[in-house]
Amino acid sequence: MSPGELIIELFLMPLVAFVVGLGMVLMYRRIGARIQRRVGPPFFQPIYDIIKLYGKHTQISHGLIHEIGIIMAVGGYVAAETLLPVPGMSGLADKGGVVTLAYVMMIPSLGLALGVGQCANPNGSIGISRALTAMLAYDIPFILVIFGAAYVYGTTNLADIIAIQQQQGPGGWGIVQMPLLALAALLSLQGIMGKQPFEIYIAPAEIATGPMVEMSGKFMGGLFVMQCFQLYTVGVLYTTLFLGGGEYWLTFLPKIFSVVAIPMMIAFVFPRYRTEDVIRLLWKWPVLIALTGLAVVLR
Amino acid sequence: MQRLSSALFLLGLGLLIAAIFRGMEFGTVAPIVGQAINSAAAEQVGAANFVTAVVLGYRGFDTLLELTILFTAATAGGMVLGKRSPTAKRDPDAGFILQAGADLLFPLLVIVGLYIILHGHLTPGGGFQGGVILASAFFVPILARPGTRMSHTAVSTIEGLAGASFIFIGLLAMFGGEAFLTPLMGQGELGALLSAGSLPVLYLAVGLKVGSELAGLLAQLSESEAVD
Amino acid sequence: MNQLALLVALPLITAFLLPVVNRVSTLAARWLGPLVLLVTSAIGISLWSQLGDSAVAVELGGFRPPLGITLYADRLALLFALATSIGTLLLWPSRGEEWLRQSTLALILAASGSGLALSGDLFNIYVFYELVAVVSYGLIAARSSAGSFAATVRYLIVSSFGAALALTGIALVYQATGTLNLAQLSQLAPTHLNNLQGLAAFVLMLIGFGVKAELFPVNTWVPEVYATAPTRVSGLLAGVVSKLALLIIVRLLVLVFNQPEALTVMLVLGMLGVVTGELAAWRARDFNRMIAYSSIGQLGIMFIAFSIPGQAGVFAGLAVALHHLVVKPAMFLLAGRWQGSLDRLAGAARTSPLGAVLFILLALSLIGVPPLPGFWAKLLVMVNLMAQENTLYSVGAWVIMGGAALEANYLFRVASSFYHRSEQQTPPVAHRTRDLATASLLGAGLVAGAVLIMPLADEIEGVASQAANRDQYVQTVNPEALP
Amino acid sequence: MPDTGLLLYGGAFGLILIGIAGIVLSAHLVRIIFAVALLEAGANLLLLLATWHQGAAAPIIVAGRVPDLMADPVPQALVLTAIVIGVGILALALSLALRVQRAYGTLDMHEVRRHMEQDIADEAGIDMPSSSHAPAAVQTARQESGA
Amino acid sequence: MTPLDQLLALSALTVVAVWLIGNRQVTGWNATILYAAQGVLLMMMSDLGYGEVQSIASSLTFKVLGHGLHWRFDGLSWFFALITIGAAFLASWFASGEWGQRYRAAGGSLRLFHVALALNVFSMLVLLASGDLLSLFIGWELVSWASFLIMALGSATATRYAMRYVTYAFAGAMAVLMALVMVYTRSGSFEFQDFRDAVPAMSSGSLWMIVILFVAGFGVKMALIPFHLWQAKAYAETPGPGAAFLGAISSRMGLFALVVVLVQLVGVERLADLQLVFPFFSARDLLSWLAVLTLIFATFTALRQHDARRLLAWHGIGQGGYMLLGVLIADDLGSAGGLMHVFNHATYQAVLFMTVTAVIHRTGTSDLNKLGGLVTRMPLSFVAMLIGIIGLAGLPPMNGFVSKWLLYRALIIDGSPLLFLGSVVGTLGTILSVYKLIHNTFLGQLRLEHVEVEEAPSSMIWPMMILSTIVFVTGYFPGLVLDWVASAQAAVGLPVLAHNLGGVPSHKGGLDMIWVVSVLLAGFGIGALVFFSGGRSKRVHQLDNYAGGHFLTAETRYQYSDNFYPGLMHLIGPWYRKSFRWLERGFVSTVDTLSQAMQGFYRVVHPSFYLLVAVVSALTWVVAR
Repeated sequence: MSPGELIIELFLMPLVAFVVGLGMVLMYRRIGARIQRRVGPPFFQPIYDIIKLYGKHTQISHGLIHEIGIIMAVGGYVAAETLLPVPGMSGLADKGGVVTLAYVMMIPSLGLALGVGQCANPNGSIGISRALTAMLAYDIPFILVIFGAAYVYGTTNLADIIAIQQQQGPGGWGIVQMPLLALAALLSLQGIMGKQPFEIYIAPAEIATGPMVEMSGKFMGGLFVMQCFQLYTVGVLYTTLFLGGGEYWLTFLPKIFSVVAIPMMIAFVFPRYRTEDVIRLLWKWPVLIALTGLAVVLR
Repeated sequence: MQRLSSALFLLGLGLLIAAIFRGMEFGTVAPIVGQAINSAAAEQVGAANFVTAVVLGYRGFDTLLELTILFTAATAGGMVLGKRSPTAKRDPDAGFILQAGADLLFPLLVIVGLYIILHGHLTPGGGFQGGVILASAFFVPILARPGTRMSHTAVSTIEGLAGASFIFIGLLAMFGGEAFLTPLMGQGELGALLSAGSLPVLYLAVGLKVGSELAGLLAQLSESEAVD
Repeated sequence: MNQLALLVALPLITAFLLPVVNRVSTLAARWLGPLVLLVTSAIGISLWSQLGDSAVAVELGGFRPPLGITLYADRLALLFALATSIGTLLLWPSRGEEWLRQSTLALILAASGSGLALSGDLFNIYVFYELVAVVSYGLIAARSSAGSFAATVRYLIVSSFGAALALTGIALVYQATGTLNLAQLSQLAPTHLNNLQGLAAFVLMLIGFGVKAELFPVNTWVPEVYATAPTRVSGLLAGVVSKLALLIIVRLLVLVFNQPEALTVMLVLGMLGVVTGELAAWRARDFNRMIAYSSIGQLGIMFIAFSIPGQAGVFAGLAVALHHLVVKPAMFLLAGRWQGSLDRLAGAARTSPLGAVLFILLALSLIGVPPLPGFWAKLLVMVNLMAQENTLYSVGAWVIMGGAALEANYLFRVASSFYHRSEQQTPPVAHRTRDLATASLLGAGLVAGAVLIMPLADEIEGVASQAANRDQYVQTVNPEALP
Repeated sequence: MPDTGLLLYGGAFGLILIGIAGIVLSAHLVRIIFAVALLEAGANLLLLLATWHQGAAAPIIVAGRVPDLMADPVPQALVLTAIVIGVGILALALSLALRVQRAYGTLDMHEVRRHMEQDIADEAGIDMPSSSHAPAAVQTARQESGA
Repeated sequence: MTPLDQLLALSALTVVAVWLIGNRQVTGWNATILYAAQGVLLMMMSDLGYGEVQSIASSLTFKVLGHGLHWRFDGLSWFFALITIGAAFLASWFASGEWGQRYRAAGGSLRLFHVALALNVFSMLVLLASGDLLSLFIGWELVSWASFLIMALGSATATRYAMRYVTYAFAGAMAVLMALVMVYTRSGSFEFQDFRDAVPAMSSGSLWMIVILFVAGFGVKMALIPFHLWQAKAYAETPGPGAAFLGAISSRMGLFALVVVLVQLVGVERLADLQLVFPFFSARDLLSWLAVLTLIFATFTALRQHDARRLLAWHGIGQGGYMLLGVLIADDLGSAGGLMHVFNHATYQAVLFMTVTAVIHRTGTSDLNKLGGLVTRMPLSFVAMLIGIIGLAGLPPMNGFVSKWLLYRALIIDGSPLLFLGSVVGTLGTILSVYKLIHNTFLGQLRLEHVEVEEAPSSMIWPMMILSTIVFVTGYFPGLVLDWVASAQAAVGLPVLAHNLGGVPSHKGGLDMIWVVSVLLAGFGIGALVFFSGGRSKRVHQLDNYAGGHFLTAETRYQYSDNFYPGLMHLIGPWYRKSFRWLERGFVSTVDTLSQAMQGFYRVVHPSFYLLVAVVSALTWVVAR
């Protein structure tokens, strides 16, 4: 691949991700609406929201770090997207791999944390404390899953992982090869996405306590963008690891949408766990399942 | 508790000693050194009393050291007992009979002591035995008259010079090219008073030293303050 | 070579004459003792330089061995004779009311110590040993405190008890062989003493002479005596006298009782010494008793080292002994002003910075930190212990290691308290210049030993190989074969 | 083996045993000192007996007549030395006992030891050792784990 | 004079020179220059670092007691020496300016401080140069006592913990000596080569013993569990630049020694063959688990600290676990990760300690509950700390990520999920902990008394900036360091990592940091573009924020700092049982009891009684024989 093409891919990949992510946000809100017997937002509502937030007149900044935090949150995901191969574009898959991806995915959290920290709002800090704690909770099963997948496929290169699965057809998909790991991954996705029942750190219901407390205008807009990327990233990652990735966008898109749809469905029928219960839950079942799965895989 | 265990251990020790005792073979080993000395002493040393030959000749070094031990004990004893405070109470003098007896005994004891010392190389006895008698000669008057004091200066001078002369005689031999403590002055006729070379002189030094040492020690003890 | 006897005779005659000289001139009496020791040291050094690899025997009184008493000097004996003279000189009793008597006693100690090292006759050794004992009673009691008298009398009882046992052992030996000359005993031992009686005699002598060598379990006198005696005397006893007693035992082992059983007894007792000494020191709460207990442990290491068979054992043990010979007196010199509770020493570095540094240096060497000489000695012991490929010896190595770890803990607990910046209590007063100078001299010797470790090690190895050479001993003394 | 020899040897060992028993069993200092003397006597006797021979004459030539069987003079000389040493030590021990008595008013060894320990502790400025006085390291460890 | 001789001589000279110059302000600058000169000499040996020369020997050799003593440098030594001298150079620079003035004014002696530092460097170089087991031991002891010296300069707490360190370290040294002697009896010399040759013939029992002894001895310095209790407080309370130096490199000497002994001499394969009771748990597993437990335990202990320096010191202990783990994996990736982590850790640990010291310099405290909001006052320090914590947490784009990535990759290939999990748990714990560090120091509310605080002086900022740059640049171009790591690997006989400037090219999932960092930067650029395309933001005062309608003033302290992770602590709080303290205390009490018993033995009424007992028992033995 020529460098020119690569650079074009690198620009395209985040863009695609953003667009698909918007769709996922829309889906999320629609699902929520259906479950709550509402109509739900119109098709372009997510992009309207973002534009509205960026265009707001009152933009409260608490300092440079506050702004840099948001930039890091968005930028981290932008970079992450280039590591995630999608049909037709593999980007930097061979230069980073799944471990790098997992770590790049932590940068937005750190950025957000920095930004919130600078606001000097204790409620925000409490939210970050919860968010980081939650990260500790969901990353443990998640990392086991990544280990299992990388070990089974013998590579950390996501493009290779896709190729291996596609060679063997649906029978060679990760979800068939290692169903327990796939299940554990699904459970930890719930945490990664910060959806119910693990959404205490966002605490949307009581905005006074949470990372978003000092976020307004384009700050909030940044977080909105970040959410699009986040949904997209977890969906694609899961698909890549367990559902054979995508040969064509036509098969790929349904896969990633259905992946993120599952946690969303769950989200709206569950109440919320407290932080320590989040940890307890995520350290218990997903980890047990993942370990069993690993034992099967490693034999 | 400790006594009980001590007793038990003593019992054990007794049994063990008995066990070792049973394994010993008495009298099977010839006293090789002893026999050799018995046969050679007359020529080598010239003392009729072979024990003296051993004490002053063959093992004269031991004798020097035992003198030193006595000297050391006296010195250390003096240090331990310390000086008597002049106001301390003294025992009263003894009665007339005891005092007269003591005066009477003094010259006799001195003569006997000197005799035993000077004949040490010929007959049983010698510097130690004679020295003890000499010491008692000087000590008896003190017992009779606790008020009198022995002259420490004299005692320490005698003991120092006597000890030094013993070594000096030994060193004399060394300067003559012989080994330290080699008997000097020819052997003389076996059994005569003036025989065995320098041995009688050595014995005299030993006698004086032992006598002064013991007398000094006894005087120290008697002079130290009464406990009660 | 006849001058050998001078090492004993000169200090003795001076000691006898000292009270007389004092009548004439106090000044002369004060300086006579050190002067004579200087002379004897010089004689010793000149003898050492003449000696080379050979050994020399002096027949006292001109009587051929085994009839008379022989003095035997190889480099080992001469080394310890010299160490006694120089040690006494360095630790010359401080001036006090009883200076005359103390000087006399110190001179006698020098004489008897040299004699103990040189003597080649079993009974003569016993007499020297008793002499050393009596001198040390006198020196310990010189403090003239009630505690020192009580400690002395308790020490006296144990020591006399031990001496009587040793005498019993000598009687057993004489009964079995009919001779007291070590060279002749060495010839007769394989046929006459290689039995129950011989071993019993050795055990009695080991335990009897072990009293002074701080052998477990006959070392109960150590803490109380070192706590009550004048510190210089403690330094002499722990540094020099204990090594002399050890030297006798080693001589007996090499020449007469070279049965493996004898070595085993020593090894086990040595290990117990290390364990009890170091553990007890760990909890000691005053300076003197801490170094007293630690000296028990160190002597235990020497016993372990000497229990290694052959020349290796002598070499290893000798290295440890010489090291300790330098370190322990210096420690006791520092104790001069630091005796008493360890808590009082907080901030001592402020008043006595040199003393604190010296203590740290000594402690480092004592626990065996490279490149100080203590490390090489310890390494030698360890290597040779493990080379025995024997469980008991390996246990010995472990015991030494554990002991050193404990020792590091308690010594550095004290050392770091020197630098505590607590303002509540006044630190102890500075050291006497003379104490500090002497200790610095010893410390400098230690550093010099570290720098010159290569020639030093070769030299000590030479000494050890000579000391372990039975044949040389027998041939040099050359006792007449008697019917 | 003549009976005299057995008796003498038995006597020597007996003296040694009695001496040791006296040393370790009695509490009174003077008794202990005399027990030491007894022990030494036993050892001396044993030494004398080492080359003892029934019927041997004293090793002295009287009027030029040499006896057939002379006793070994060496042990006799040795014992002579040993006895004198014993005397010296005995004298020193008694003087020390005198001073101890004067200082502590007792010669009971239990009491003497207690007084001596107290003296040493007083001089060092520490309390009598007891289990509660652990060194600093232990105390620190306790504090920290308690905190 | 070989280059190594020159280096060692100069290092010794530094000690002397610093001593002679004395307690003056200029001492520090002189020391800094001398370290720079040492660095130049080291660079003259850089052939070692690029694998062009196998080793450079010192012409200094001794033969004591028949054992040869010699010194030489190889790739591994060079790598460690580079870090040592670099750390010393920057720490000394840091200490030379205002910090030194303040230290001297407060009654500290700059002479002592710089001598201790120079002594540390010298002894470390000697250790790194060791060419046989005996010189290794000598170097080891030197390092131990030198670091004790610098620790003892600190506060009373530091001295107390330094004391504890001495106890552990000397016990450890004795263990090493024991192991050395055991090796000697089996191989007949202290030479590396003879040891290596003797290993195959050793029984597994004795090899187990030797390995355990070595690990116990060297593990003390690394603060490997259960020998870790001394380190955190001792390092934390050491005078600032000293702490930076110690934190950067001191503990790594333990790693160096372990690498030499376990990897170079015994060989990791032999370790894997050494099996414990279960056939599937080998010595290598045991050590790996020790490493991982150290990592987790120390990291989560750090999480609970509320003093910045202690927090960092505990992390220093934890990061050591990564290094040991990496080396024990012993393939090209893992060992490279472990060794590279030494370098990386040194850089960010130093920068972190320096920023904390700078904060202390300006505010007088490192208590995380008494700081906050300093970012506006000390922005450069903030940047340095930010880069440092990203490195410490092991996130891209800093160098800490690269070494951890290598480690993870190796663990995946090795198929050790639990070790992998353990190391990730460590990383996550670190993220939590370092966020707390930066949040409580630089973010949040600025306290009233800190409103006037100024940026740290330039003598502090410069070293911090240099180090931060290194952290970033070696993250961007890890190949710079991997060159050295590769020759270090070659020096100890490990498989050499194939690498390029950007990282590790591999078909099975490589890493190219140049690309990763570039897209990350580009991503940030895009993020910024998007962000600044929005409406203009209005900068408001810090206190002007939403507090549920509550009116906030500067006097009210509402910084959220204490017990930062209550939810987590609620759950895992009871797991902190202080069991190691109990272990230590139990041990001390045992010794205490025994000691008391022994003193009781020596305080007997009848001393002669023991004489009797001894005679009886010895005679019994004689008779019964």
